[in-house]
Amino acid sequence: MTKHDLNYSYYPGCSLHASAREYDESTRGLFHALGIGLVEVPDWLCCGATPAHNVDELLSLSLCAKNLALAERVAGDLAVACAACFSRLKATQHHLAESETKRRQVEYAIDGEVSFAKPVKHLLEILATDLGLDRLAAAVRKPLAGLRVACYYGCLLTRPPEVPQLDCVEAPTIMERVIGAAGAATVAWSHRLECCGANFTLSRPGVVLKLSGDILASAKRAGADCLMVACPLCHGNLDIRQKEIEEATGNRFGMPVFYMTQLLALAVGVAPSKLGFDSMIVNPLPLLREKGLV
Amino acid sequence: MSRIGVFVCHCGENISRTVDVEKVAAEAARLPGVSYACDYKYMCSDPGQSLLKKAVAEHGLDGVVVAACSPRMHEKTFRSAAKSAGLNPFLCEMANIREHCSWVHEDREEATAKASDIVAMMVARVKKDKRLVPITVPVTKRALVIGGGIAGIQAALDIADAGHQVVLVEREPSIGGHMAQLSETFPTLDCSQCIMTPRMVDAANHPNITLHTYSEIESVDGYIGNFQITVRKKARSVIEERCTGCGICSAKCPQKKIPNSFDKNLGLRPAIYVPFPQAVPNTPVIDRANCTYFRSGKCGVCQKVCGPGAIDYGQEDSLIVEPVGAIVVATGFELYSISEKPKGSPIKGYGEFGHGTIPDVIDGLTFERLASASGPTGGKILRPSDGKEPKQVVFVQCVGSRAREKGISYCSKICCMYTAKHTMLYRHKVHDGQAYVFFMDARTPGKNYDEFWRRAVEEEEAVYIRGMVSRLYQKGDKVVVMGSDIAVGLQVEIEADLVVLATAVQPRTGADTLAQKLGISYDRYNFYSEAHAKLKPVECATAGIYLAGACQGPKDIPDTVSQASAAAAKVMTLFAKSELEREPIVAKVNERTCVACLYCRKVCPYGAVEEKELRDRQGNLIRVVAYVNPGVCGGCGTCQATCPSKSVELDGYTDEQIMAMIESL
Amino acid sequence: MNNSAQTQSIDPALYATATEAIRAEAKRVLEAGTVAAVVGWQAGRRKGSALPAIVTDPTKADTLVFSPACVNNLALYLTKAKKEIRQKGRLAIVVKGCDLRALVGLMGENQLKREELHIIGVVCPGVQGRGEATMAAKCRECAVHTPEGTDVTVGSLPDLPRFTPVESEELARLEAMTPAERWAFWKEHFARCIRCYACRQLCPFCYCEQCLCDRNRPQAVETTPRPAGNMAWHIVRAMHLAGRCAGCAECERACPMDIPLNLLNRKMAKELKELYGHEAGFEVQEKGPLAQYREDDDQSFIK
Amino acid sequence: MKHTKMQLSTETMNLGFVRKVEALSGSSVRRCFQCGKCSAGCPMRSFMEHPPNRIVRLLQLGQYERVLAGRSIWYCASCETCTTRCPNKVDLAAIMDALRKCSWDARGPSKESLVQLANRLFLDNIRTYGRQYEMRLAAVFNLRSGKLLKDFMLGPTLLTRGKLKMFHRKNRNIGEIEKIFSRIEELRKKGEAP
Amino acid sequence: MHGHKEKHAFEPKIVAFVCTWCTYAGADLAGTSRLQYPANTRVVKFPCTGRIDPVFILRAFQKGADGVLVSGCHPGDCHYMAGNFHARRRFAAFRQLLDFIGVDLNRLQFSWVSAAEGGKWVEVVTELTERVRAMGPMPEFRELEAEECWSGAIDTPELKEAYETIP
Repeated sequence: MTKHDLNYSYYPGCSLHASAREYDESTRGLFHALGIGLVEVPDWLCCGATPAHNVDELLSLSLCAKNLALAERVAGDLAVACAACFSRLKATQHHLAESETKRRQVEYAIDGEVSFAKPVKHLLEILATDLGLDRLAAAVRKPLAGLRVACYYGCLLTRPPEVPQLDCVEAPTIMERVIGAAGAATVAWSHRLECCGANFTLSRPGVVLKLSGDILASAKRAGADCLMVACPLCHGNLDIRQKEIEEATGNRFGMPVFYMTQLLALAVGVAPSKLGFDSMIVNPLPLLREKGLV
Repeated sequence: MSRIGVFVCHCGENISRTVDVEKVAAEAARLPGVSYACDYKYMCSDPGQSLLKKAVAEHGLDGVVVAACSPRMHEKTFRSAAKSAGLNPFLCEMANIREHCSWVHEDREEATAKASDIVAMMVARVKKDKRLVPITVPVTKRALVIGGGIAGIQAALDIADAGHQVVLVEREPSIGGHMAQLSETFPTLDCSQCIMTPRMVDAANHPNITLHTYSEIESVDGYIGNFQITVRKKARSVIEERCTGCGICSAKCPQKKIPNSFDKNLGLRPAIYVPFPQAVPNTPVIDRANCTYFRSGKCGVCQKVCGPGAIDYGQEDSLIVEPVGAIVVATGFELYSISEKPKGSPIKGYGEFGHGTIPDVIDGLTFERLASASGPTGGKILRPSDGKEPKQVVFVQCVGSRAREKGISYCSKICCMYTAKHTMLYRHKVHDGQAYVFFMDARTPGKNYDEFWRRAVEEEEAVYIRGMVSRLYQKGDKVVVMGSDIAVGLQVEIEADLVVLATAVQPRTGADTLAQKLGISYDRYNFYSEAHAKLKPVECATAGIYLAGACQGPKDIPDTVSQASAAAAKVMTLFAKSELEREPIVAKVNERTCVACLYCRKVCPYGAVEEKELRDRQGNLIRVVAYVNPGVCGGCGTCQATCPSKSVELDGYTDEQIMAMIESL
Repeated sequence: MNNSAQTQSIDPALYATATEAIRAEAKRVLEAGTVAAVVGWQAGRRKGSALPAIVTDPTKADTLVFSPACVNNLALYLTKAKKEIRQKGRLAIVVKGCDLRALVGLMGENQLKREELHIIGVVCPGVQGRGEATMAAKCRECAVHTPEGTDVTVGSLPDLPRFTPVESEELARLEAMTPAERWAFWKEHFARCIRCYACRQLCPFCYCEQCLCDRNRPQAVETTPRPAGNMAWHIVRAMHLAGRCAGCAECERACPMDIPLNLLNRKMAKELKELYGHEAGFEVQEKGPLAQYREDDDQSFIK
Repeated sequence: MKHTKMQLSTETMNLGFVRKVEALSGSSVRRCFQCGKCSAGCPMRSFMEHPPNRIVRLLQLGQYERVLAGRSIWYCASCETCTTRCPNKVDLAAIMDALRKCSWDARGPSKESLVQLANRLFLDNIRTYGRQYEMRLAAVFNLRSGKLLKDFMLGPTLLTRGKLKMFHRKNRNIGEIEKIFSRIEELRKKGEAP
Repeated sequence: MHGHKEKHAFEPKIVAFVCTWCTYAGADLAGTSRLQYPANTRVVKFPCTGRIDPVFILRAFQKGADGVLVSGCHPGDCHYMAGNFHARRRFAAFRQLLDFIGVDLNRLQFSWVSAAEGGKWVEVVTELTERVRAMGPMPEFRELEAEECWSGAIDTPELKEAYETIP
């Protein structure tokens, strides 16, 4: 592992082992290609996501604190792929640093100390800051020229202001900068930060159809070829439910939804077959062929 | 033959877009008497003004017309340019071809024709213009301040500190005004009396201040720099010079059950009294209407107990004449009362709040007296009906104010803040009490004001409810408040122990009468009118009279003090010169033709016209004519329009000038 | 109703009694030295005529008369325009009710002081109009037969029949016309005006040193007797008299061109009474209706 | 209850509840001056009967029954838009969390059962497996909610794309998970945690 | 507002006598607000409506005005306190006189326009202009100007012809 100058411990989160396996695969492929070391935290646990903090903050904090403790066993800053996991882990660090009472309760629950030592980083941050856009651009073999990408942040990547501190909370550009380094064109559009309704995907899918439908329509209006996301929950709604949305709203989108690692990996020369394009519901291959990318 | 110069301005494109300025200049050049005409991009710019000056010199112009914007905009500019070119400034006129032409018309042909007409009119006028020189008037460096509240005291102290004599006239027996009645002040919660009483004492002790308390303005004569004020000193029945303020008279007075209006009638006082312990001067007054001696001729206890022999039952009102050069009006405000509205108040009344019949419905000033440590309850919040401590207090904002249909459209400005303060004071004094405030908006635009209000809500836990109160009624020993919370969209009902109404701030009763004496204008609510809302906020239209404080409009203490100091500064500016210069737009009498019918005097709003006797060298009276005092004349010209023989003429607007304009049409 | 009002129908003895009383009073005040002169009427050379007279000698008091021919408003002789008379000293003046209204008006205008005058009022049943026998139009509607507030009043009032108010009728007729018809009416009348200024000369209120209409810088009113200037002159004059004219109608009497000038004055007086409740010449008023105002004056005509 | 008038007094305003919410959320409730920005940006506003600002307003007046009775709190997506944009630093998302917890603990007077069910299953899943298994979660949810055919067509598609795993391996830290759950319950029993 | 502008056969001449403090300023405000109104009005500025002599109105009609507007401060707003009150009485009387002489009062408008009422200025001027336009030129005073006493009316064809040739 010491052969790389950048090494990270890796918290993929539940989805990346299931519905978002292409995110996991492409992340590994990309990092390998860029020469960044990535070691998965052994036996990590679910972060609790929204349902946990929705009704039981202490449980939510405890689960994340436990994961942070587990991550201590692997060297390197903690790389997180899922926006929801990232948000929870960062929020836990934030809240526990602020509240002595909560920290004591959590320490009792996990029967150990809360670790603040390990910086929690989203993949975007690693690519944009730790690696740097120059190095990323230099690694590009197949520029994504001609591809008009709508970068979708969703709600959890930047909010609330003091927690993730990934980028400007209301007008972030990190995704645009990163994919721009790979030669893609990005479109300006209105719904970059709107919520997709992930929390209701199981219980109230009607909500999802409305919220995600608005997002897709906005991207379409802005002239995007595809959406790019950094969160498996968003992906789940925008890609998996896209047909449903089309049926419910009567609009035709046909908008491939890529994980940002898929597009970057493609640009740095990872073989398309390793990027899980086949597991996407909206088939991206016609678009990629049209743009001469596969 | 005149030599007139015409300068047509493009005003960038503001004029030239719709008016063919070259054509206007060309047509002007053809007018008789015009010896120079040109057009220029920006006449008001430095090069534009230089152009004018150069033309005056080169062409020997004896009159100038600048066809540009409104004279209200740049007349001063061009007149001073003309002056520096050696031309009498009153020989420079402006033709308004922007506001009155290019901006209001779109058809180029029509607009150009109109612009040419306007220029022709002004050329005709300027030919009849006379050389005028500014008028000088001597200034008496002594000021009158009417009203001894914080505004009057501040203005008086500022002027006196600058080394000028000040006459301070107060209607009540003591100076101090409303500020002396307040408990604490927002947004600092410092004690009002602690900051007020030292100022009162300063004013009384200042060597340059003459204090007339229990006095009113009887009449005002004269004009800026030269007023003659007659002050009526009401009979105090106490000789001020002898009184030592020992207070034994009040202590021994057998008549002790008179409601004290200073305490909003919550407390009682004797018939010979000082309104409050820190009164300045500390000289009592006999309230003759309630004094046993004056009512029945028997008693006389105060006279018997008074060591220095200061009691004088036979004292009469006296009239004092004070010559002053400037007047500061600071008569302040009073609160609208739902039981008895002030005379002249336009408010229609609040039957839904019980018209003042519910004893535990009070106004803000009454609450101040309840909260004041020196008040009738010693600072305890006790309700009027049964003296119990109220546990649920409801404050209602905008009673009378901001209710056009009720009679007043303006915002009383201070209520939001004092109500927030009241909720805090209440919380500090009744820890288990709950304050509720019904409001429409919280208007807190002052330094640290919004923070103060938020503190009342967030830290002192006042419950603010957005929505107005529909009705108040008595139910047992409670007052039921029927309101609504418009954020929730539900009706709200509170059974209150005490209700405090933030009633409208109104000018003092009699403000209109005083204004008529002073010759200053006032609005339909009787607030005094400033000369210009933005640029002359403390001046009256009547020269030499300035406004300070709430008599001009609702104001809080910082604003009042600022305005008072501003008014004082205006007075000092006036006093900085021993003579006063003013625009010579005044009426003059042609003594040759005047037959002294004095119609001019009858219509003059300034009282500027006097009779003048014309005598021969031996001093024999030849005849009487009218004379216009140029220092007093306001320049309206009503005299001239009224004069049958046109023997009085308003300089700057003579018949010749006007007729020339009409004839040029 | 008596449409052909005749002055002869009034008992001549009434005039004789009044004449005697005037003479006696004039003599008394002149002899006592209370006044320097008495302004009154004397008989004209032609029978049945009369003209103004100024008597300074008590022995000449007997020349004074009162008859239906005493039409002149003597108030005229007390205005500043007639300085030489005023210079004689304290004056007595004989006035009919209508003349007295002019005197009162002049007092309000600072031209006369009541204490400087000895007013001999004469009760007047009416004086001649055009043609010796006809009663003047103003007298047919007279409401001031008996002057009030004089120092002494002489004569007595007979029972008078109700006369036809020809002037009011004419006013009503004009008011009922359309503006165009009225314009035609006045245009025709004013066109005749020769600008002799007899109207101005006889008016007690035209006492200005210089008439506005004689000024030429600026010339507000054209002076040549052309229709435009004539119209302007009569409008300006009517406006200047509004609220002041007491209705002696001397202007109309003096007009050689028979222009019904008093109609204008009557009209203005009527309007000012309606608008502001003002009637000229009944009491000494410091301010006439156009020199004062009320804040709630009618402004229905203002947008 | 919904449209009846509010009788306000120190008795009817449950300020204790307000303080509890403030403690749980770490955010002031009184700070809110009802500017409405939270409701303006809330993506879920159209699904709620009380918009977010009114939730706070009712809280300020101590009207907790009215707050908990509605389904609004369960329709909050936790997107944090309100918290992010609040000009007054009212952490409304946290207040919503706190309110849901209060409702959850009280076995809620809330009308919204489906969201609660999903949450409950989600947490059960964690407790049992340590991680989330979407297939299982969906299947059980459909079974429990009685919507057997919900997303019926989606399942096979996802399966063929390898997005749903039929089988999963047990987490080696499963013991730790159970310990966390039980120690939290223990804390609460002792009253040392909310 | 913009674009097509109707051309009229008759454009009346309107003279406006206004006070400087209120109506003149109100007209300025109409300008700064870029409100549009007919270009027929010529403004003569006075310090106060109290200064406006009825003679000026007369003169304006004589000089060919088809309509006259007199406008000043609202009652109570006079810069000189009472000038407009005096003017109000003066013009109340004067308009009765003009009416009696036979002038159609529709040609003479009085108004109060404050410095804040740019819109009202436009309204008043537009209304008067349109009304007078509909009435046509004002012949009365203009005819008088041309008439001579001794001719009464120009009724012989020769005179008429000779008159027509006068430029």
